[in-house]
Amino acid sequence: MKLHEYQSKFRFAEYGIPIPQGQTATTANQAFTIAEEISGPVVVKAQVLAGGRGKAGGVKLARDPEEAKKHATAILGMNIKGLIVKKVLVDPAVEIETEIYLGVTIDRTARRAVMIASSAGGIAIEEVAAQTPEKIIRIHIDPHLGLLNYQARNIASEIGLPRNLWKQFVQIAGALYKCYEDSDASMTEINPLVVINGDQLLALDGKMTLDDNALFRHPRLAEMRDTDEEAPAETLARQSDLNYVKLDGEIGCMVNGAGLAMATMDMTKLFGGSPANFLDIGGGAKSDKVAAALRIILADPNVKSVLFNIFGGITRCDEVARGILSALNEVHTSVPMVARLVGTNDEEGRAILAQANMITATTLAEAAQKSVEAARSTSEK
Amino acid sequence: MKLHEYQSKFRFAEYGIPIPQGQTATTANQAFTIAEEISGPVVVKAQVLAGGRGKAGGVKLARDPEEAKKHATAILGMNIKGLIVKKVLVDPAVEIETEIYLGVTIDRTARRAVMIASSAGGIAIEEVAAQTPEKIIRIHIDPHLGLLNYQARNIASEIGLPRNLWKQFVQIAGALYKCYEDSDASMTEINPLVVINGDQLLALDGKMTLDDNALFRHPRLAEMRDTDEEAPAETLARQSDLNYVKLDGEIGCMVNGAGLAMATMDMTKLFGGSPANFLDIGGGAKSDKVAAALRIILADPNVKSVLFNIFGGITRCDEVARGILSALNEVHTSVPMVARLVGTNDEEGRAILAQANMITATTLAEAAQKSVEAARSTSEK
Amino acid sequence: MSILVNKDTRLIVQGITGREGAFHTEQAIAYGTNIVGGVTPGKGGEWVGKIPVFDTVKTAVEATEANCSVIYVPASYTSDAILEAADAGIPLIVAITEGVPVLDMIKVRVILEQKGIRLVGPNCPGLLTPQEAKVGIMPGHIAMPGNIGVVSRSGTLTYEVVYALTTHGMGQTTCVGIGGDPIIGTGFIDVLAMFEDDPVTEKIVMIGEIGGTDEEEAARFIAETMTKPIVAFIAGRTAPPNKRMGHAGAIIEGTTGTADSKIKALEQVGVKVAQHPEQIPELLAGL
Amino acid sequence: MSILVNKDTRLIVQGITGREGAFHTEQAIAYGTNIVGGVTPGKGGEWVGKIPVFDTVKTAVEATEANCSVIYVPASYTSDAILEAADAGIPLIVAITEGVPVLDMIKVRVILEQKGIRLVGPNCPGLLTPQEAKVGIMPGHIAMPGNIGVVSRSGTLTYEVVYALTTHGMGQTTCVGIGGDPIIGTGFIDVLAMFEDDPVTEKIVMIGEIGGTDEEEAARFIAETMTKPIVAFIAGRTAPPNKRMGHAGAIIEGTTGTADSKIKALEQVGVKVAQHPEQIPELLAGL
Repeated sequence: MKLHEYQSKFRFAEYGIPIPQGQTATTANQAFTIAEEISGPVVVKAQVLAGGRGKAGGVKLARDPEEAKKHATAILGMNIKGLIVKKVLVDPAVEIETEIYLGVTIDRTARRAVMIASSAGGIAIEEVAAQTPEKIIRIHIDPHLGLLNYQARNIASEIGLPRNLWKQFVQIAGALYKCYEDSDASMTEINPLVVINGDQLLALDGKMTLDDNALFRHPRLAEMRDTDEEAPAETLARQSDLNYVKLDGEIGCMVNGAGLAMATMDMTKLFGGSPANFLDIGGGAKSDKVAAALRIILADPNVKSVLFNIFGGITRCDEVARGILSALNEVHTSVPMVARLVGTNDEEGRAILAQANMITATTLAEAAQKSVEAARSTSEK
Repeated sequence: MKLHEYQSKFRFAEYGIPIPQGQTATTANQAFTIAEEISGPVVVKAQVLAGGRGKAGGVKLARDPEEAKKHATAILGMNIKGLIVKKVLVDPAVEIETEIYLGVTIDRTARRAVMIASSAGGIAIEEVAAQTPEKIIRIHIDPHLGLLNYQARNIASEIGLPRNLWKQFVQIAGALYKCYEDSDASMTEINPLVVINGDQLLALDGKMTLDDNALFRHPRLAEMRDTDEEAPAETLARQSDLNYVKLDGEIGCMVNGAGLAMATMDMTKLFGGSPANFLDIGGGAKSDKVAAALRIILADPNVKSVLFNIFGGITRCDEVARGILSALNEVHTSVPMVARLVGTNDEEGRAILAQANMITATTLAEAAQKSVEAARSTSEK
Repeated sequence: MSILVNKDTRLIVQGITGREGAFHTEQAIAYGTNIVGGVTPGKGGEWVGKIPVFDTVKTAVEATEANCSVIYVPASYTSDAILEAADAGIPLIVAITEGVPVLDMIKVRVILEQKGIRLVGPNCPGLLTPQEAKVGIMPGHIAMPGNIGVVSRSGTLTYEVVYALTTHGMGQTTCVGIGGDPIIGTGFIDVLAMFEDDPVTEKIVMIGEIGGTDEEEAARFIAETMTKPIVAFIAGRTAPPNKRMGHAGAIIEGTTGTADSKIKALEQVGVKVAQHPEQIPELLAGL
Repeated sequence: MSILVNKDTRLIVQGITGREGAFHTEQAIAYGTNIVGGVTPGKGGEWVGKIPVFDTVKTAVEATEANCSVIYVPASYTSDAILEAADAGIPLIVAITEGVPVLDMIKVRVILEQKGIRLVGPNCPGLLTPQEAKVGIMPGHIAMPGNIGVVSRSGTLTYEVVYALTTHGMGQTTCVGIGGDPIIGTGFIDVLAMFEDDPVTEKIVMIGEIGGTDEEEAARFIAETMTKPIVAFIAGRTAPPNKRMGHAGAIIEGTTGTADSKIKALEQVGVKVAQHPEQIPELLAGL
């Protein structure tokens, strides 16, 4: 789960990291009022969970409240990579002297958290990594000790930070790691961390991604989820405890197991089609869950055929079949469907599906092939 | 530094450990009011940093406020092992079904914290260790993980705690360790942890000893120090950054270094005397500190002679000599003094002391012997 | 022969009285696995069928001399359960539970490494040595004894592959599901090394997926160390970047973790990479 | 020959610009110790006399190839300083600082053990190999080269003993102050084993005090392993229980840590225990 810039920065501030004293607005008039209070130039920033908002025109400098209002009017409602901007952050503008990158993420290979820093802040760290990898400093963090002060000093030294800023930097780096750990984050970054007035550090922009598996112990963070920013189908899927990711192909896939779901998606491609989604119903799904999954698939207008691939273990094929039927009783559709059920109670499952008008297959390859053909015939209609 | 029972228990409560809902009183009338509010039998408990207050009559059951007042009157002002009771804790009385011991301390050999538990609660753990060592369970705690739930369950299982109490016990044991760690304690114990109403655990009595070296990061705990409970000389010494412990012999000792101070004490004994104190002036002491130290020694009426043993390294013998003279200018005394100064600036030191009427010695043995003789002649006067 | 588990495995089940634990215990017993005890705090002294339940792993190990534990407790209790098993001296711990927080696993791994204890999982289907031991949730009937070693980050995809092998008469030494999380106990390299050392295993199937760089590291290890032939399959060629594909570990971050990178790395060191799971038996037969 | 430090020791001083650090650096240089650098964060590039100052231990080690560090930073920064030296690859760290919280040291020790790094102290006078290296605050002039190894939990009491030895013409291989805290890096046993292995050391003086059970454990080790003759002294026979005698570690808790218990344990394994420090040369001469 991703946090907005303002959510991340407000959380940073709880850990003592200095941030600009801005506020969020959902209307242009609010933006005007905030800019008035700040009394000075402000930056109006789209709060949207997509990269590249700057290039899309989602970040604008305003010299006065009137201009802030004008920019907010333009930005609110803007569509950035498919997401509608519903909120802006109005921050006091500052004169930036230096831009630093500072982030924490997991190094899967080293199996530790790693603090990443660079004197080349203000641009995506991936770009720095590609263009000037020597400018990236990485320090692994002992999970039992946290970031130690000397480690932060080593970073400050290696990115060439002026010595008068070290104390602040050590405090900010320590706070950032603590915030990361306390939040069970998988990524958190300040980019840029800027130097202003010659001797002050300020976290100008912030990002956090949280470990979904750990949200159970962070109810306050879990509440920050912005469902406006999810595809509605993904919200629906999450509520039914389904793993669903919308893609832009035409073959709806319903599979038990994440690896098998990916393999199934891949096979539609292999046989000339393209998957409309990733959907894992998990292990031991009951019929109501299966029905919810099918409703989500069929709600996607791009879907031209549906492929059920169930390898029954804990999951019972008859339960899956019942769920499919129950959804079909509700949603009337002419989309052709291909079912491949193998394993626990597969015969019962197939018997149940015999009531529906469904293409069947024995192997996964056969099923994938038939779903591609079915999608093609739908498109041609 | 030791905390009082009420200080320890109130701190336990901050960590979610259930304690009796009592309050402290410094007057008998206050005790009456608290007992009235509790409305039911209460226990009036002397708050004093000495063991054995029960046997000394410092803990009394009262059936009603009137009786609570009577007991408080008796207990307040009571002298328990040299300490005057200035405060009582008035706790609601409970019917105790089982008494458990639960504590955390440092196992120096294992170099870890250890949780100690016993089904034989309510008596000093040292007694249990001596009489029924098999009733003591010890679990070492990984400093980086803290007490894990399974470890608390292992303890619950091994002390034979009924299963319906395990959840509470796991929570209390975890909280006790957390409280220990967060406070930089060297010892913390609940004794007894009692079962009441068949299904509730309650911390009836509590103790904490804090690591003096870590008080700098616990200002709130450092403020809890009860100087009423220290020998006034020890308070004075602490304020001058001196390590002083009052003993009951007749030879006052002033030494630089803790080990050497102990060795010096031991030698007075070896030659037939007995030390009046442990006093380490530390490394590099200036004359004002030395003067403060001598004032403290001379304030003890038991002191019949004083032995200065200074092995100059960082400590300069001339500084020590100047401090001694400055104190003697202030406090007029007829107590004989033996000085042995070796090392940095020892000749200058001896020259300064030549102004005072002082016995000198070259070796430590000679110094100790002379101080014993001097004390004897003072006593005979 | 086999790796990790066999007839001599003395298994305990942590979370044996839970829904999952009870169901899979029954299945494992039916398969012939030597389950010697179960653990559920507060239920010591009870029985699940013929299996005694203990309050703690410590008491279970004392009573049963268990040498392996399988964990079915909820995600929020899993790290405690793993450390409990480790502390009680269990040398092989298999954690089935899905949804364990990553930072928990980072901490747990450090401790297990210090103690030299092997963890498989979490978020894995477990281990299956056909006709000897079923430790976890892999369906037993799809497997048969033989000389193919199978190692996989996935669950049902593994079953699909094992089923295809069995259908083609290719039996397995041991099937190892290492799990789909970003931080797991046992990785490809560990299992490949064990298969290399197992005299019965002749060929190896390795099933990877997008996310992380474990497959790339395995490729380096294969080039340096492995002599037995390997067929691989990598799931997720059609997965988009920065989206988690079910498994917490299956996510393409920036430019790392793509299926293409993994396939390329494996092919470069001589591993045959299948286009789809059902192609694996055919490729194995050609080696 | 000697143990731990000698002419080849390349020493850095953490906290070199502080009052204590600067003073003892001067003393150590005057003694002939090979100090190659100092560390004070924020003062990199400055000089203390002829010694270059670095911002971090890492940069200091890179520039100087230091193999030993002595720490004079305040107590609240000491654990960070120790871990910084360890992380920078310094194999021998000597922490002079007094007053380090016990729980800090418990955590630090675990890490040092994992890395196999030796710590002496904290709250110790350091190491002195006469006419070769002075790492810490022991006065150099009281010592002279010879074949007695000295190990002690104390500071000035050690000087007293070394002074007595020198006065009696008994030189020392190395004098080791292990420190007076409850949790220290290097204990009696470690140092005894080093003296046993050092070909030049012929006899050993061991100075203990009340608190803990290190002397008792040393006695067991002596019985099992040591062949060289040992004279001991234990301070604190007249110390009362439950009172801290200056050193955080010098406290008799309950019935453990008494001088009598330590003296008895040592005498039982054949160690001569002196009645007072000045008796030590005489006892050594008799061995």
